[in-house]
Amino acid sequence: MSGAVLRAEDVTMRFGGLTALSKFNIELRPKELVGLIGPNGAGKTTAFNALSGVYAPTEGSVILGGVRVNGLRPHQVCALGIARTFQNIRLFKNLSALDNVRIACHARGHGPLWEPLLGTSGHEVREGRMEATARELLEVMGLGDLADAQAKNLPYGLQRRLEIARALGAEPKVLCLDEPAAGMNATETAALMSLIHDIRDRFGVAVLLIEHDMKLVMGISERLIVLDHGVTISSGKPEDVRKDPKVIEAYLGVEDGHKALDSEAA
Amino acid sequence: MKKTLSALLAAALLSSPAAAQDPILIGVIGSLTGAEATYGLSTRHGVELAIEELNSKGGLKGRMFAAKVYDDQGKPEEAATATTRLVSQDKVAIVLGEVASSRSLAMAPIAEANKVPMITPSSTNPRVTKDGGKVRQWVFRVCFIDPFQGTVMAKWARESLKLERVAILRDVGNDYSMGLSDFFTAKFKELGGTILADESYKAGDQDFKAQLTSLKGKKPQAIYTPGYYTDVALIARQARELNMNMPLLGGDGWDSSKLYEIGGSALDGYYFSNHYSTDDPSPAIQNFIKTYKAKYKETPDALAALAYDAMLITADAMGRATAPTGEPLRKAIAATKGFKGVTGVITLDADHNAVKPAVILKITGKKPGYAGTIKP
Amino acid sequence: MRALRSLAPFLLGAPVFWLVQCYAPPTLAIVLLMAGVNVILAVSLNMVNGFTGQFSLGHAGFMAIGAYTTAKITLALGDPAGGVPPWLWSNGVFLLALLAGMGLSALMGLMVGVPSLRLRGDYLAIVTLGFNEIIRVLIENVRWLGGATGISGVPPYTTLVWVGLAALATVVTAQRLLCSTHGRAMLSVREDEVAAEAMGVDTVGYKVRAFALSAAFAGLGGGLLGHYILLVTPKSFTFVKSIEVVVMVVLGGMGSISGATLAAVLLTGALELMRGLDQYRMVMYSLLLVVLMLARPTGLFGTREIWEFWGAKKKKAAA
Amino acid sequence: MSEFLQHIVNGVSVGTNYALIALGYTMVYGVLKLINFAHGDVYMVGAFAGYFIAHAIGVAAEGYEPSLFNTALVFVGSMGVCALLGYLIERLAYRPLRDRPRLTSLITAIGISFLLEYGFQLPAWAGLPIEFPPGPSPRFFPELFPRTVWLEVWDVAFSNYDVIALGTALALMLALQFIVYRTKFGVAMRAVSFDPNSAALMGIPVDRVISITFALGSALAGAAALLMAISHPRIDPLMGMMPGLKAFVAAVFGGIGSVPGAMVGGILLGLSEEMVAGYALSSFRDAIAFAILIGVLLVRPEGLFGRRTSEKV
Repeated sequence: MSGAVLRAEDVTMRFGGLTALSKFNIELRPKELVGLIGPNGAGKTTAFNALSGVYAPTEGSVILGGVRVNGLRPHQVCALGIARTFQNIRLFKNLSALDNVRIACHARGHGPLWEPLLGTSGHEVREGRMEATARELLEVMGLGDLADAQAKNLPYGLQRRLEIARALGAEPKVLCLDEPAAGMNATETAALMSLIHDIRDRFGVAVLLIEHDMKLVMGISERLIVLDHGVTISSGKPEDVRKDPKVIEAYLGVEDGHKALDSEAA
Repeated sequence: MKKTLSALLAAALLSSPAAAQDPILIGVIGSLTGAEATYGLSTRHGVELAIEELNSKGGLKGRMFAAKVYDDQGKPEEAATATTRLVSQDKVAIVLGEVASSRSLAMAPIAEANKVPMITPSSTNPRVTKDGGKVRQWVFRVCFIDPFQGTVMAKWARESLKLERVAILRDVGNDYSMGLSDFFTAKFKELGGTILADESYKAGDQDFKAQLTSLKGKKPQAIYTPGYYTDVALIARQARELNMNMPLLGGDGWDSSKLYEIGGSALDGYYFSNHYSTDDPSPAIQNFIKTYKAKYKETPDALAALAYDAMLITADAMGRATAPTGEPLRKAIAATKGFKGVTGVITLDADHNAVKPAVILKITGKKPGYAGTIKP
Repeated sequence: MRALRSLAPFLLGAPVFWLVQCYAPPTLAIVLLMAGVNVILAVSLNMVNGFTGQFSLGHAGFMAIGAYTTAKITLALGDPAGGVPPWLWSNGVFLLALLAGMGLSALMGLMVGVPSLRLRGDYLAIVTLGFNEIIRVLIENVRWLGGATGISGVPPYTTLVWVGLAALATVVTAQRLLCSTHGRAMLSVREDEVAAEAMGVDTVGYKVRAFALSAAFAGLGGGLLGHYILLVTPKSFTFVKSIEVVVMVVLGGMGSISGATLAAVLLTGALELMRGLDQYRMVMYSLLLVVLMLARPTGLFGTREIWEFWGAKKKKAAA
Repeated sequence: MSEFLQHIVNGVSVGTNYALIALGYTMVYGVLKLINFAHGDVYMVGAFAGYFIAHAIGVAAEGYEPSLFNTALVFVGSMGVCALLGYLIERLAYRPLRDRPRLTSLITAIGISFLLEYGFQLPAWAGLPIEFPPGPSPRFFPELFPRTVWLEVWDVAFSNYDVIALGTALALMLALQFIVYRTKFGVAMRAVSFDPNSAALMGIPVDRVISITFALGSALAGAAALLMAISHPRIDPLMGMMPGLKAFVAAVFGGIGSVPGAMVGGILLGLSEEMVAGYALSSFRDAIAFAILIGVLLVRPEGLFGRRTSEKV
């Protein structure tokens, strides 16, 4: 059990009478790449929100690097090591790509508020460091030339990449990616997935990935967790999960399940 | 951008220097817009009427008067800026204004600093002419001060009406109403009366029944309401609607034909202190009322009459002075004695305040009538 | 050396303001003075409304706190003591009083900011406006603060140099803030609060900081205004004043410092130029507002700064 | 006892007026999410329209016999003028900015508000059949029908004015509620309020719905102004400022966008102001309205009747 960067124990989320997530458990070891899948409305994003502090879990606990974080505000959770992207891109639209990433660097890189107002040297050093980090991340994500472009003017695929760069700016131990390939074509997706792999290796982060594209998740995840109606119905190695009849039934209906999964695997 | 703008401003602000036979410029500052616009307008009318009459009689030894009027929107900082503009750029001989003491207080230091005389027609706060025990050398007034008018009504209520228990309803945002109420309270208590309650409203309120209802429960013999006519008219109506038959008492802020138009018969039996009575047969008063009515289609209120007098005193002092500006003018104004104005026989005392008797008017049949005079 | 660079704007500005104070005709000087105060107000409000995207409508309330605090202190410490030369004493006392006024306003900003954080948009606007009115009504009811008349006899400490330096300080503060990571954190609150939180920005903390900082400079503006008209009265701090400042900010372009500055100067100048129009002046002013907003809905500069336009022009010319 | 009862009567009477203005605010806000800052000034224009119409049909003349027809004429005329004004304001000042940030339209709203306030304070123009603009002096609103006391209990008078105002307000509220929830137009209104873009895609004439909403809300302001002017017969160009602000407070208090909320919010605000002015410190009356508002919003940020909305992440 020790050595986990992120652990969720029996996390349950209820909204009014609706249980969106029930007894969700996860354990993420350093540098692990885990996929979280499930049909629409299965509670994947809810799980993300519970982990990243957007919602306080109704029951259960989220433990990040040994600290219990449920009830903390998202920025505090972020400071403890989770950074995320959003299913519907939420960039700082009117700011430049560079600024988007620099804002994520803020939490770890800022000094006291009076420093910039007086123009001290410490402030300039910090600013320089932040800018270097941000530019490097943009470079890694293939946005090196677009540092000054307004985020809203970037093409869709690059906006997705910028969001990942921004999340990395927060220097997380766990990177949560919410459908990063949504809306991309096959080539773009493949490139992105290999990039995610590289990022994991390069920055040494554990990655939790929500994805719709089954094939893709199967390809790069070391482990999978499958949600349906808020309940974890299966988890384990991709090969095992794929064969789990519960997954097939939940995901695609009994009849076509095998066919669909087979064709995707093919 | 900033530079071109300032250049533009400078060009616009620099006017031609005054030639010998140019008219004597009288600076007027008033709230021509905003919540107190109606008072500023009366002031302007009063001054302009006086100037018109003076000019028709040949002005000052052949030199005409001309008014330069600026709006201050009822804001103290605007009044200060406008005063600076009048004295430094328009080079007026004298500044007349403002109605509210809070704006005259912003103007007075500028008149002092630039050594230009200033007469406020209707600011009643003592601090306008004398602040911190020091008389402002260049600032004068032709109206009553709060202590006098508050005391006058207290005397009248206690000695002539023989009232013992009175309540107060004051306009909390208005320094004039606050001042009168305070001095009324002090004097009335000194004369052995009791103040039963002290309630407030704010100018522009539509409904005063909350305060009136609570006053009604205390059963006062009269209510002192030294606000402006705009609010008093509604207060009177609502008091009657609540079956309150005790009289309301007030100050010169009541004096306006609008009071009777809006308040109607609800005002019957009410008393207020004023500078003059419209019944007064004196030709100066009757002539003023007649010409004012002819020109502006309404009966002048106290503010118009005071502004008219301020202008007449200015002209009178200019006639007596060796030069119609600066130090000679200041000295001449300060020496004003026994000047027969519309608002009474005015003598300026050592504190630059007008010393004149107050008349008490009683309203009957939508008209004010003379009820008595109280000397300072 | 660094201290010198940090102070450079003031060292350069002071002699300029001093020259203007000496040689400008009085009326122009006063218009510049009022414009300077308005620049302080507009740029400081921009820190809340423009940077963090919160909508405050209570700036005049903070002005009032600053003005009353400053006036009370300068009046209490009116006479030089201990053989200090009068000019040094008065300016020293004024500086001290202004700083105290800023401090108290900032504190008030915190007090208003904290409970307001649960609210957004129009709700926040109406609550801040409410605070403005409450502060004003409280002052009106306190005899010690002069009630409805206010405090008169305030010493004439405000000069063009003071206002110029204060306006410069406000602009420089805003500019340095905007170019720093703290400023970017504020912008992220404006852009997307949820995302900002997720990226580790303490959005609540930055809203409160913006409120406090903005209130402090509003207090500075109030203090300067009071020592110029030599009177501190509740009538100067109604919600109408707050609205006027919001108008400057929106007209300049939300978040644009140069925009707010220019709008403040333009509107002050335009109002003074139109003074001769009497009652028609305010009608023209309101028409101007409507027409300007219809013609340039994002304000004069949008969220950009004036030099970015020059940059763009140069680029175009080069291309 | 009688004093308390009197306070209740006064409070409801003041509150009714807030409620009537708040209804208009709430409608416009519900559809456009825009604080129509000029609403209080439309209210003022309504009062002056009524004034001029009343003078034109001889209500102010000596020996005028009150008639239901003339009263109705003044009401319809004034509400019509307000509806037209509301339509024009929306058409000229808000519609061109609808796709812009809402703050932009707020500034034009302030501009229009100033324009009406200062415009009405101008000296009258020569050559017009009526004395327009009316100038800053307050005017007496002629008596459309005399005030009579209908019921007197414990020395507390219930006048026909109070009863008529409350009755009208309730009737208008019910009518509005009916329009919003029971008519086709109401469905369109709610659709536009929910999402104007989708509503447009569904074939709802968004512009027309918004125009009609504005006209309707403004007409309500006209009615409110007349009811106010009848019982408080002093009208002036700035009369809409404070009531407009207070009515907005009432609307937020009740939950902006909610019709019954505006009604309840208005009356509660009127009552609480009355109680504070009557039993506690009358000089704090204005501060109280806002203090209550702040208190309510801190506990229930969505107001009494508002629906809690949470942002989807």
